[in-house]
Amino acid sequence: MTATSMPPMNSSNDTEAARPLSFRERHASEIRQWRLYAHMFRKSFSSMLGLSLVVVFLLLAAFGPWIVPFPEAASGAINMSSKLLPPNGTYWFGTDEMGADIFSRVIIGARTSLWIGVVITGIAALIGVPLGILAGYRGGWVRAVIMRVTELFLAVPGLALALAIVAALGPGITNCVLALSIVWWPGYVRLVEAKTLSIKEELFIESARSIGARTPWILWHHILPNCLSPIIVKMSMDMGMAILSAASLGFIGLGAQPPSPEWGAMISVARTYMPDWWWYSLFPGAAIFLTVLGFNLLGDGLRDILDPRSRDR
Amino acid sequence: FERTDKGNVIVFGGRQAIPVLDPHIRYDWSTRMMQQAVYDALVKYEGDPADIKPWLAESWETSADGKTWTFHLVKNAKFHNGDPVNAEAIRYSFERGLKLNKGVAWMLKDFLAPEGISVVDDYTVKFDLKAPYTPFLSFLPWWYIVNPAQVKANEVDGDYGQKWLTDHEAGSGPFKLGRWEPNVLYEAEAVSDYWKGWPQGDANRPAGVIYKIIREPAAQKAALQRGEADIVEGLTPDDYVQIKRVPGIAIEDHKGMTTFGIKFNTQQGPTADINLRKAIAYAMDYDALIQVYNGAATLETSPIPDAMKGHIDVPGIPRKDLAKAKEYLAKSAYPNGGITLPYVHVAGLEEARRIGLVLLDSLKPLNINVEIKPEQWPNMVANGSKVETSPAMTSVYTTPVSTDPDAVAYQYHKNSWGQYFAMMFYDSPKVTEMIDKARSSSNWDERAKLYADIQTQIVADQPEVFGMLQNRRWARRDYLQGFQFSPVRFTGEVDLYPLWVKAE
Amino acid sequence: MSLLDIKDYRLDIDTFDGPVHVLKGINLSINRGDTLGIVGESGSGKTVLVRSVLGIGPRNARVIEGGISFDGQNITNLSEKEWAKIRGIRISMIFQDPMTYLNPLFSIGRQISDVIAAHEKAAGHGVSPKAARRTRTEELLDQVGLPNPAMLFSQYPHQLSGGMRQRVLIAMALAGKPDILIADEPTTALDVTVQAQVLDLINSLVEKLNLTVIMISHDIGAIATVARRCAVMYKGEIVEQGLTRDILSNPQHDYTKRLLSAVPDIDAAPERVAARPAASEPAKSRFLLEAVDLKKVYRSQSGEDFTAVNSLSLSVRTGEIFGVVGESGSGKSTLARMLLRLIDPTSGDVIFDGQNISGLSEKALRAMRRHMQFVFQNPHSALNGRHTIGDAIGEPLRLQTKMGRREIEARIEALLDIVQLPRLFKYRYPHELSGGQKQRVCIARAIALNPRLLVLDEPTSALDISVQAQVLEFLQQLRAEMNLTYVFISHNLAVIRQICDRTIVMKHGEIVEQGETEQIFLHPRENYTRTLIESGRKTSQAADL
Amino acid sequence: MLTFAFRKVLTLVGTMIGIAALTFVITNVAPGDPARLVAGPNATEDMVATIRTEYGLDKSLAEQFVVYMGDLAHGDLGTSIITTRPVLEEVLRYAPATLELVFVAMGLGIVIGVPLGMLSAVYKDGPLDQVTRIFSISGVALPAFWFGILLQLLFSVDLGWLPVSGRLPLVTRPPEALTGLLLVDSLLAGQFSTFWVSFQHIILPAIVLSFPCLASILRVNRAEMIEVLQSDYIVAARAHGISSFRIVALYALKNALLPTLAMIGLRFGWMLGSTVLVETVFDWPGIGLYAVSSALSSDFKPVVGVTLMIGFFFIVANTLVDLAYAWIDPRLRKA
Ligand SMILES: Nc1ncnc2c1ncn2[C@@H]1O[C@H](COP(=O)(O)OP(=O)(O)OP(=O)(O)O)[C@@H](O)[C@H]1O
Ligand SMILES: Nc1ncnc2c1ncn2[C@@H]1O[C@H](COP(=O)(O)OP(=O)(O)OP(=O)(O)O)[C@@H](O)[C@H]1O
Ligand SMILES: [Mg+2]
Ligand SMILES: [Mg+2]
Ligand code: NI
Repeated sequence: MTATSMPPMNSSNDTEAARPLSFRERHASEIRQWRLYAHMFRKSFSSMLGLSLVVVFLLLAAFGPWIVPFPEAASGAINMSSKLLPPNGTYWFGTDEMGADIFSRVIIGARTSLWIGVVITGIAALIGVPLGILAGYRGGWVRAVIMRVTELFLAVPGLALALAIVAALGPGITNCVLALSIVWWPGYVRLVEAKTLSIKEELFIESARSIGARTPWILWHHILPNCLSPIIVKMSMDMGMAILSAASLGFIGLGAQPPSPEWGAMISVARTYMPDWWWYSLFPGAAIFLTVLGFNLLGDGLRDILDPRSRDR
Repeated sequence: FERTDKGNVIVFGGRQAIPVLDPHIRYDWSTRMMQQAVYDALVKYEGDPADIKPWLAESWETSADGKTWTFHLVKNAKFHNGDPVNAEAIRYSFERGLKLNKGVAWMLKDFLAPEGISVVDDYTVKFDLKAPYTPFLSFLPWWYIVNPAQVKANEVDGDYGQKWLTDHEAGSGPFKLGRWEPNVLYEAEAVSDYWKGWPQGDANRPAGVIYKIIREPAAQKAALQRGEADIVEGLTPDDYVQIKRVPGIAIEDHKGMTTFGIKFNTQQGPTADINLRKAIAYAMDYDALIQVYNGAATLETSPIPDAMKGHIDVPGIPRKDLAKAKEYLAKSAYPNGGITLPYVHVAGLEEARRIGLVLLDSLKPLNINVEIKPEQWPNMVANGSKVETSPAMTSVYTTPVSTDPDAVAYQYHKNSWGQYFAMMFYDSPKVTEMIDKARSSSNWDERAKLYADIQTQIVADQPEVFGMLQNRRWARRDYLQGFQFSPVRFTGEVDLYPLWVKAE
Repeated sequence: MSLLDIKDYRLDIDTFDGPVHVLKGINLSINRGDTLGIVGESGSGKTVLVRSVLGIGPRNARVIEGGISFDGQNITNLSEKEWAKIRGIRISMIFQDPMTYLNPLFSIGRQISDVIAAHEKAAGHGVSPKAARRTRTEELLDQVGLPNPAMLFSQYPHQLSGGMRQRVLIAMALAGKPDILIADEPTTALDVTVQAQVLDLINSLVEKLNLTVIMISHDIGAIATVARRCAVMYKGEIVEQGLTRDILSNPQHDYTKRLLSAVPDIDAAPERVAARPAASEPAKSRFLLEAVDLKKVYRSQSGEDFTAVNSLSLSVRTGEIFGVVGESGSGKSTLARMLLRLIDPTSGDVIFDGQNISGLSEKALRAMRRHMQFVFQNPHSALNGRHTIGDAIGEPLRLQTKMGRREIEARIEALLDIVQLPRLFKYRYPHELSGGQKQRVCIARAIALNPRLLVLDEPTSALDISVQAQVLEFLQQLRAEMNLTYVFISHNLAVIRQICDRTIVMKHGEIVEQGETEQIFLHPRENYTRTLIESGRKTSQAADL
Repeated sequence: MLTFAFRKVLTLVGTMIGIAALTFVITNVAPGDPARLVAGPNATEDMVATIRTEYGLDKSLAEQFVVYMGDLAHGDLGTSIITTRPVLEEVLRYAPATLELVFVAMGLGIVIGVPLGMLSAVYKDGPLDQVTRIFSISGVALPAFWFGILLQLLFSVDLGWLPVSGRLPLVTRPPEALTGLLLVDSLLAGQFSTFWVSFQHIILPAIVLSFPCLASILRVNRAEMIEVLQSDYIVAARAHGISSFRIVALYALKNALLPTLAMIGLRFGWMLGSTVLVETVFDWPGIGLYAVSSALSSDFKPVVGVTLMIGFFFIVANTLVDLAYAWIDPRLRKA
């Protein structure tokens, strides 16, 4: 059968008019679209790998405390008699310098990381996307002001700025997340502004204006949905990068603090136990790596299917 | 070590930079280690227990009222540029330290004015104190002597040569400065004709010492194992246990004078309640404190460290006793616990963090929650300077700068409020009075008795959880000889002068 | 034996929804010296067919059956290496859009001499020195009628006009002295006047160089000008082939007949569907829309002023179709936008139904919009790809009325009925519709609020000829049903003549001629109008051959 | 050209002022009291006050800001309260080490990223593409600090092939500082052994630093190559018989290089920021390390100074990218 066969232009519609449509029929287009996405996604090994990593990560974040053998390890329980044990049957990833089970801490750490990732990208997108749309759509001095400030932030590498902010506010996970959110939004402004600028020129925007749509309507119904796919892609990638950055600050000693089982902070402590107690830093490091890898592969896969530029049917 | 054509250069691996070398501006362990290498003082601490040895001063005497000290200098001491070390140099150096009012100034400024120092003759100098001050001598090892001629030549806008002395020296010590690469390495080159000679003999004397900054413990360990560094400080307690087994590496493990306490805010908040303080002190798992150090520590038996004169083992100092802890808790305003107390430690101080975990675990049975909060040192000190901002519990390590018990006792004097080590805002008129009395008395027996009472009273008031005295440890290659420990030095600080390499 | 032989050629393209049978048994043979035109519906497989001849077809194409042989050699499945001996040397190609087929980062000369070098290398007798290649390049540029080849050599594509670029592409295609020249819609992207020149150039080259040419075009006129023989493609098949003259005068296949009848005839007097007199409405004024002294000045980035529309006045009667023609860039779209105040005029007034809308507040203007609507030139981009058709048609209702969800749904279905699309379409997305269908959706959206005025800015120029005819017919029908007034903009004079009552002719933002449409066509007063009619007639006549 | 330069300088100055204001305000809301840190453990209140006055910390924030901006106008970045030296002097002392590291890392990133990106675009969806995709995304996902430590352990501690940290062995005297870049200086001075050891020292940190950047260069280059390879002018070039190699390596690459260049410009700034981590792990005496140690001791003038410096380099790098753009793309060349 031929795929793109359309009903002829003058096809009569009286036969179908009466019958209420089933869900499948009404959403045939969406279903096909999603199946197409799924098909393209499945084709790529790396995208699937990314998706599975992310799913595992989300499951761990959701159920972590109930599946680990020593849930109290995450809240600072100590057991000095079993400190720094290598991986074994009881302690799968070994124990740390206070005798806490590293496996439990790494698994429960997924929650902390998820929280970090979601909050940072969430805040960044919440600040950046409206500003970007505003700048792109309004133009003029509004755009000039917003973009100047954005460029200013972009000219200072995020990590350096975040470092300064956390150093000033004092170490801690909240401050760290706050600092990273402050440096994270400009990326969204830039992305969305560029996208808005091009969408703004599209005929359908003028078409919407010609039927009397107000600016907020246009922004919400026309511009935003069309910016969405790059935003989703970026957010997916940023989830990973935010977790990584927070871990970096944790490593410098300015991020999450014990007994919070944050991976970066764990490595920060664990690095002093290299190389003889290799497992201590290996597992949290691997957890960060796999999580960030997962989100990045997922984002990359999403870009392949959502961004028509890199799509070739 | 590194072999050069002049001889062997010993490499010391440390974590802390030396931003300012000026002996009258700064002192911390790394800075003082280098200051001790390039400068001399009138006297010097040596040995364990620490003893005051004559150095630039070969003898001294005190007047009967304890207010006048006269020092007789050695005649052969000379600065690195050849100038003799004379009484004027001594006077100038003390005047400089006092006038700059930084670094070491606090030790003497209450008792000594610049005018009180006088040159008697070329090799005799006299100090007239404002009041009798028995600990006077115990501070002098940290007052290094600079060459006035060199300093004055490099003065800018009457800054007493501060700018220049930041990375230059004008001393008479066994070493002079070699390469000075901030944040990378600092080199001290041995002075071949050091006026006091070399204890290890001229043949063994090293060509110099490089203090290399290695920030990561893993890298330090690696450097030591590869022989790139001959001695390192700051490894983790577990590292010491591990590395001890590596052939060719020896551990220096000595009992120190650095006390650790969890200071309560005794003036405000829940910890103003002595019963709560006692409850916490009895709930603390003291054994775990030792385990944190893998046994390389001893529990405090008094606020005053063991190695200090006048120390007594205070009877009944709290040890873990949950029943007692609960008893005290019942008497407190929080009979059922249910509170969260902050525990602040210096960000990056690994052991303090771990002790926080121990505390957290120990207070669980009392239903008291602990929030572990690292702070940058400046912030912590700033918060701790006022009753209102001082947290309920702060972990504080203190190394007394002298061997006189006053150095510790005075921390509990009301005049110390605002200092980081007085974060508990301890207010006991009785103790304050005894301290004042003890510092002006020159009769040791009388003082000893006073200090015993002071210690007992402080323990009874429980302004802090008395922790442990950690051992001072270094890991070194076994060919490194001449290591001399002295507890009065700071953690990490080593006297570089007697070190030498025994080459195979 | 023929030079190019395509036998039973079947080709599938694999897509997510399964294979698409793009070419279904093509049989075609071309002799040396032939000129073959291929016409056909959009999407019928013309491009895929000719690209297969060069081995540059779509990536996931599969040959199911048959093959192509060139000069006795089977070229259906050649390796890249073997292709190198054929591409550009024996067979070469010129493309539809000269804007995108030149690499923007390399100079014209560099691009052409690279092609020459590649051919010399493929031919096996060493690459000639730079200077020699430059001479040859300049010769080629001269051959395709480009002035000052020496200067052109070091210029970049963006410095050239569309017509010049197309000539450069032709020069490049000729660089290897090919046997066959394939041209895929070489003139579609060009202006009417330039189109004629390029076609003339191809004609003259065919004679001079004895080229064999395959040319694809939508434009029957273009085919008639160039091609001696002609093939008609429809849905992946060649439904008819033979001498162009025969096919045009005596079409056999249904599709061909439809195609030919859809070509609007500029010389045919229209038989119009009479507008119902607007007597039922007590018009406040005889004119529904008036423009007084409209002027629009654009300021370019370099600060120069450009007057797109200059002191233009017009008045549109209730119920009439008012035509606007003019060459590209004459300010038609600008005018249309100002009439609806989608852009603010620099000066002048627009009076709609007796009310001056130039000074209206945003709010009042939005309310006013329900009476006047716009249909855009390009239906592909006038619809938001993320909204379903239902959303798109319902949007004005949601914005301008207080109708409930159910009412809106019902109204959408009614509108779909009106524009003769299946109701099921409301769940579809624009990319799933053909151009003509999308244009109907746009119209449905525009009439959703029962407007009184519809401004149509070249509503058919993006569509196939056959589709165009349908849309035009439908528009006329609709006007009768809904009592609409149209302002109809087009650069296609035949279309204007077919449907407009009165017409203005624009040039450089000003009206050069206005009056009854028939009057203008039969007795144009201005030279400009005459040239416009002439160049329109040229293609239209060729088709009439 | 002159107006271009003028505009650039203007934005540079504007941005620098902005960055200075931004970081100054951010860092000075801190409750910390660096004067106490400097005064030392037992210092009395009046000693702390002496230091506060000396560094102007007793003034109100607004006053401090005015003073700071005034000094900045004279090219004075203030004085580090910890080292008591002018920040500008210190930043200039540490900058070459960082720049050397960043240059080498960026070089690595370009030399590996561009060809690999090109190849994976050509063999899109093939095994090579999948491998480079996972490889490159791993590069972004690797925590630099962790990866650095792993490399140290493997190559320095275990295998002993490369030094653990630092720029030079202890006894090696650095060559006369002409550029501050050891690799260049040692070659200029003809000290090939110094060149070799400093090269050994830079390998590991440069690899760690270059990994994420290599990855993004690769990804961008791949994406752009794919798009360019599908573009009409490439189809045309193929149809005209130009060899595939030439098309890919010359025609398409040049077009794809433009966005890649933009990415390189962006990444340059990012790298300068990441030195904060890498320099900490490898004890690389550059501005990143300087910034970290200053931040950790609440000494904020150096932090502001370093941020300014990085911003400066970043803008300069992007200006160079703009120039390269204009050089490559004739459409941007003004007549
Ligand atoms: N790469 C591809 N993947 C899938 N389908 C394709 C591809 N290229 C073309 N097609 C399909 O093949 C059919 C023929 O396309 P082709 O481009 O040859 O049409 P055409 O006759 O040239 O049309 P037009 O006149 O619009 O240029 C169309 O249905 C099109 O959708
Ligand atoms: N936004 C704008 N800024 C600057 N100049 C413009 C703008 N829009 C149109 N122009 C210029 O105004 C002139 C008239 O443009 P307009 O789109 O009205 O022409 P047109 O007659 O509709 O042409 P076409 O038949 O190609 O659609 C053109 O020269 C165009 O370049
Ligand atoms: Mg086509
Ligand atoms: Mg137009
Ligand atoms: Ni089929």
